[in-house]
Amino acid sequence: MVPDVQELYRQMARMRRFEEKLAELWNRGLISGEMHLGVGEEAVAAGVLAHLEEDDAMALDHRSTPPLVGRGVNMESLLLEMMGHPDGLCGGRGGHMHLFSKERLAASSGIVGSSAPLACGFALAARQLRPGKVAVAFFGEGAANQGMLLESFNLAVAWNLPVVFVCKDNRWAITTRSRSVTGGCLLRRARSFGLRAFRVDGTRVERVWATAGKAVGRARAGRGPGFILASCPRMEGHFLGDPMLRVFREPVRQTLEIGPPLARALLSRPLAALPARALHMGIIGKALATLGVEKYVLERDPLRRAAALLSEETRRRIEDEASREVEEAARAALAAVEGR
Amino acid sequence: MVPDVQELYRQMARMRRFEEKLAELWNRGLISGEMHLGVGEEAVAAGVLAHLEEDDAMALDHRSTPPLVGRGVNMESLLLEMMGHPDGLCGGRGGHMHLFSKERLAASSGIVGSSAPLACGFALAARQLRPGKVAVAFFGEGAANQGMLLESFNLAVAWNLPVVFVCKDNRWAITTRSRSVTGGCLLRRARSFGLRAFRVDGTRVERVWATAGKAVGRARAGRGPGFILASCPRMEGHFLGDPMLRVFREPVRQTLEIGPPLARALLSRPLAALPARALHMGIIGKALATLGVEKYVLERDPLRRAAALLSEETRRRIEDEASREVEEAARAALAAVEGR
Amino acid sequence: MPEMTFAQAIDYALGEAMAADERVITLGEDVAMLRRELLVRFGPSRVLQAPISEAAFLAAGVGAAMAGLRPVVEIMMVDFIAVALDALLNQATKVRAFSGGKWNVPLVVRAACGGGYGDAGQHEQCLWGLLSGMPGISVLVPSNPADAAGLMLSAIQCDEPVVFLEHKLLSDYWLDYLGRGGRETVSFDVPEAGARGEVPKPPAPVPIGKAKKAREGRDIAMFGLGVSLHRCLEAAQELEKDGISAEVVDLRSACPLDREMILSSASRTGRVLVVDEDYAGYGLSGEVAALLSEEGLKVDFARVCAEEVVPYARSLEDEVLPNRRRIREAALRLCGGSA
Amino acid sequence: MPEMTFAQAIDYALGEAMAADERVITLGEDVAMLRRELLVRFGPSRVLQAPISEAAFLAAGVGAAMAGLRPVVEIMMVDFIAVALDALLNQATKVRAFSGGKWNVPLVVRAACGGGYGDAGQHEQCLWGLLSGMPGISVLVPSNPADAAGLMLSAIQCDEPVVFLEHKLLSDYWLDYLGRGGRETVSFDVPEAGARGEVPKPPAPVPIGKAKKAREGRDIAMFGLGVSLHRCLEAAQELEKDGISAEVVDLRSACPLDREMILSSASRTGRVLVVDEDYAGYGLSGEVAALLSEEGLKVDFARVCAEEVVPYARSLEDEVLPNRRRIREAALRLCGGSA
Ligand SMILES: Cc1ncc(C[n+]2csc(CCOP(=O)(O)OP(=O)(O)O)c2C)c(N)n1
Ligand SMILES: Cc1ncc(C[n+]2csc(CCOP(=O)(O)OP(=O)(O)O)c2C)c(N)n1
Ligand SMILES: [Mg+2]
Ligand SMILES: [Mg+2]
Repeated sequence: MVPDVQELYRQMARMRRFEEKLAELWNRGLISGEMHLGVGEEAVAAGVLAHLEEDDAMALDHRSTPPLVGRGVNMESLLLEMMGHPDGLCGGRGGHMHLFSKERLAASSGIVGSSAPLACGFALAARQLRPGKVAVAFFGEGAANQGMLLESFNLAVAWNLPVVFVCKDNRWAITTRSRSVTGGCLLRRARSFGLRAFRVDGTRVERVWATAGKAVGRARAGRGPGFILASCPRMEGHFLGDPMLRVFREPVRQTLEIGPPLARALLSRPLAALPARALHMGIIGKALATLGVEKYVLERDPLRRAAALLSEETRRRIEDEASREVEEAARAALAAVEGR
Repeated sequence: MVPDVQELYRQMARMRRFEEKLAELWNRGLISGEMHLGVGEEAVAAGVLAHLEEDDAMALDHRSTPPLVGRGVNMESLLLEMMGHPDGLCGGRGGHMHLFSKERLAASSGIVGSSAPLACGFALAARQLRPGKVAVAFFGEGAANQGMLLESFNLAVAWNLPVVFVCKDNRWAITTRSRSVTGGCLLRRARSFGLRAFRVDGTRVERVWATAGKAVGRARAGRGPGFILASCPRMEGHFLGDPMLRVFREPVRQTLEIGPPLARALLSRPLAALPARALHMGIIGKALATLGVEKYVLERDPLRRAAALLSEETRRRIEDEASREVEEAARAALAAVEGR
Repeated sequence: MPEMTFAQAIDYALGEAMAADERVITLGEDVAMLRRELLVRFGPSRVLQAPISEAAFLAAGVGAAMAGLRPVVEIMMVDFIAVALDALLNQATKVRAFSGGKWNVPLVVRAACGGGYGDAGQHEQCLWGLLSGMPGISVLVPSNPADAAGLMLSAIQCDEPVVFLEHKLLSDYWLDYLGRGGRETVSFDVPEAGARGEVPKPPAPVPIGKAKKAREGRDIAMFGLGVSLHRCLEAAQELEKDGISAEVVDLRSACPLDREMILSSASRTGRVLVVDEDYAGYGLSGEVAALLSEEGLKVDFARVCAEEVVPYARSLEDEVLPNRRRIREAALRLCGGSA
Repeated sequence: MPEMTFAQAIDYALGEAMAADERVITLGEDVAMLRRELLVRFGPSRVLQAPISEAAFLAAGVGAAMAGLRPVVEIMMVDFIAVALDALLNQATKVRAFSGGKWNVPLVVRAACGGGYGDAGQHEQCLWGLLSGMPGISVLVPSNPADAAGLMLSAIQCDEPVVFLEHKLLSDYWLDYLGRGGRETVSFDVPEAGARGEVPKPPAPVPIGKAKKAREGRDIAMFGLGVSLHRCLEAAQELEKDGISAEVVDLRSACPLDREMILSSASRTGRVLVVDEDYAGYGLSGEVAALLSEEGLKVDFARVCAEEVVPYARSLEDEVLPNRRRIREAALRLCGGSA
């Protein structure tokens, strides 16, 4: 089987355009709270979702808009939800970290790691009520240190559940380099629980598609749960307005904010040996520097990479369609919001 | 280095005699609640404890008497505690699942899996306040599916803590065959988090001693946390009065109790296909049968095995000493209890 | 009506519910042995043996409930909910609210609770106060076999998360497992009327949130549930000799409370004593006080609860858990007399 | 006395405590960035970056405290305590009791709490009621920089487990991280007197369990803490125009409660309004009612709390969290008038 790259790209473009719109609305103050985008994760979402059927279920984390858009949840109702409108997907009561679509058996949660056991439950119900259906959990590499998620790996194997765990490894958990607080390797970790584990470059949608096909296929056939470790970039920081990103985007203003207290701390009494302090300062500097480098690794943009597989004309047509769909949804949603 | 088998046996004999006394007192109704013995785990306790120094710490589970006895906690105060006496180790307020010795930095807990993070905390404090000291966590293979314990594996590696995790694999968690609810293999599981992991026959004290020497030595030297998977028999059921064991000890009476409701259930309406029911019945039968077989695998008794390494005379001398120590403690404790 | 033990009644109701509705399943640690009769009837696909992973399997229960099953998840003892609370606090009880009422979680959490057999306070807690503090949950605490069966049935039929607590002192197999262990050398203060009694066949659902008057009285209203209800009744008998006529109300659920019955008993007697085996602070007894105060009902009020961690020694434990003596003394004080 | 923001005051006190006592450490997720100034001063062995493993690192904090350190463990937001509650419920708060008073746990749990910025109820909870329900714990909720510094100091000096809650609406960096994100296009109802103020230098410990009268009044006593305290003060000003003189008491800790001040304010005014951003049921407001009732103080009582899961939409959220309007209306009703 070969992937339908046009369709995959179409989904990725829809996700990206949609989230760009979210960023715009958020910046205009129309969306409140933390807004975590899945920009950079589109290939993972699209590649996995391509294998889902009706009545398959999804448990999502705090970056849940790409999978929901990809699964066909109405864009206008998503936008209305983000803007807290009563006609939103959840009546304006859930917001962007708590999006629920019962029809699509899709639920998100802002508690890191909770998507994994939720998906186990979805899978258990599938096995009883909808044989041949599967559940997918999306989460980040940082979540892989959360106890309930690790327990879920075991539970899925012990109960042979039709579930696929998809770990989107963007190497960061807020401001923490995940590697610095994670022992061993996640692929081996998953495998050690008895999961069939796959690693894939999550910026290459065609590869995600092929890998997910195997994992979802096994689960659907009742041959056991799977794990996919998909690397991907974190292109927009942890959330919109990420202060660490701001340091790079507005270096002067932000350094003025962060710098002086740090310098004060560096010099305050009682003094640790000054070299030690410089070292500690270095830790922060390094984190910021790494982040800076990451930020500009834009060639890992999954859309750019997928676009390379298409003719320029096709790409543009798809992009235009996606933009139009998003613009229309946004126009309608904004009209509703302003009309209140 | 070679182990001091006499000393190891001495500790094991003290633990065993002590717990036999506990069983006696429990049967007399002088100890209340669940009483989980560590009978069968003595080689693991003794082999590990032989490497502990003053100011090393221990976090224990619900089978905590062998390590406490081995660590030199006063037997009389332990017995008084079990009997709920105000002069007991914890003023009669903790009881057998919650034994605390601040002097010996030893704490037990009845929450499965909680010893692992507690030991991480002990180890953290050791590194700050008592460099070169280590912490040990004891727990069962069933606990290895508990989230906080899995998190602790990672935490220990991430923070390079001087901690050794000791998993006493008796293959059962109450009435559950752990293998039937555990994916993969625990040794690989520990290793996948970056722990240095060792497997050992936990009924052979000299081997436990050798393995623990490596793990504790590494931790003490700051070279990282370790994990020991030590197999051992569960010789006394889950706790004293274990109803599953009773089935084997008093087959007639117990079968009369358990049998009829099961038979009723087997026949009650609406009926699943009868073969299915027989199958389900088989599951229970098999569990009971396995347990029965286990029970009589007494040649795995670690004391018997260690005794084989000693001359009959030495063994007897050690046994006598241990019996005397326990009897004296018991006499004093009983006198105090009766004197109230 | 056949007579059953408290434990039999629960499993009887659960079994009937499972027979009537394929979507009802049960899962938890050791269920293959604890619920062996259900296992034999319904097989391992509906009676699922779980690893010691409460956080995961309770949250999986939430997911299963969202996706169409009606799971009864056993957390062996309610104390262990501490490792799995997220599934209730941030998931189960939030779904209905966050989804704008469009999605719900018909989940039952079943757990053994309570003390009186010498396991100490890491295994003998009640925690219904803590659990009731989450909006969107019901917490049921039956005190006798008929209510146990009826409330289990209602819990399973309820479309929202319900915690069903099974007091170990009423539940013969738990008490035997954890306290007696087959010994003849120990004894427990088991309220007989709670441990055994008639149960309608087929089981009749008991509405959630409806209290029941367990004894009529004029001078004081005592509110209790679970084993405490029986302690109230025992104390009420003694109080009769003191010339005090005590009304006793079985709240039956810690949450929701039966406002109406609480208010009517309180206003009629003018004196309220809440007897609660759970911790005194920030829990059920406070909620009753608030409810009365909010309604402007100015009654004499006292509570007899667990004031501290339940200690191990049986004698100490007996003093920490609400007992006849403490209840009687509190009642006498409220009624202006002295013990 | 220098002026500081609420957040600065906390870290100032923490920094001073760390400087004075090597045993004080802090650990949690992202502390290398959140507490970067402490990291620079004290290095990574005392400011430990943790994986997203709250259950393990909070329990490790318990162990570290038992073994001689005085850890300040950050649970980023108090909502996340649900995955780690065992460390408090069954470990930290049990050690003193179970060890017969021989071992104790000088642990501080620090967490951001509260709403008002549009993250919805999985990130905007207060949970001090739930936490206060465990015997053996203190739960501190400062409402201004001086108290924040003083209470943090006392928390670290305390030999028992303490939860220290930092309200996000008072804490500029949290509000910026989670709510504003550097935008000029959103606004929040930040109580200025809480977000910034004078802090004694060196910081002065504020005793745990001592309330503070924030405003004198005759007709009604309003009890609040954290942001709700400020909402009370705002409402009190409006009530003045209604001819009502409202006393406002800053409880400062949800547990222990300052019995004495509560009783004196209540008995003097005869009317009590508890304003609590936490859930209404089975929590702080009930405990205040019980405390008053137990003392036989028959006052008019009402409460303004969060009655349900905090919804996402800012307009809905504003109605669920206690606001001036709801407080004023409740006060007017209590005082026999109407809004
Ligand atoms: C239990 C819990 N702990 C902490 C948080 C705060 N938090 C939100 S997102 C996040 C980082 C998650 O990292 P990762 O899983 O890698 O996902 P990413 O944000 O990188 O996509 C953290 C720590 C939370 N929401 N829940
Ligand atoms: C969190 C938690 N879940 C469940 C229990 C009940 N329980 C007590 S011991 C036990 C079995 C533990 O098995 P294992 O860790 O293998 O230790 P073993 O008893 O075999 O020594 C269980 C499930 C508990 N005490 N704590
Ligand atoms: Mg990440
Ligand atoms: Mg075991």
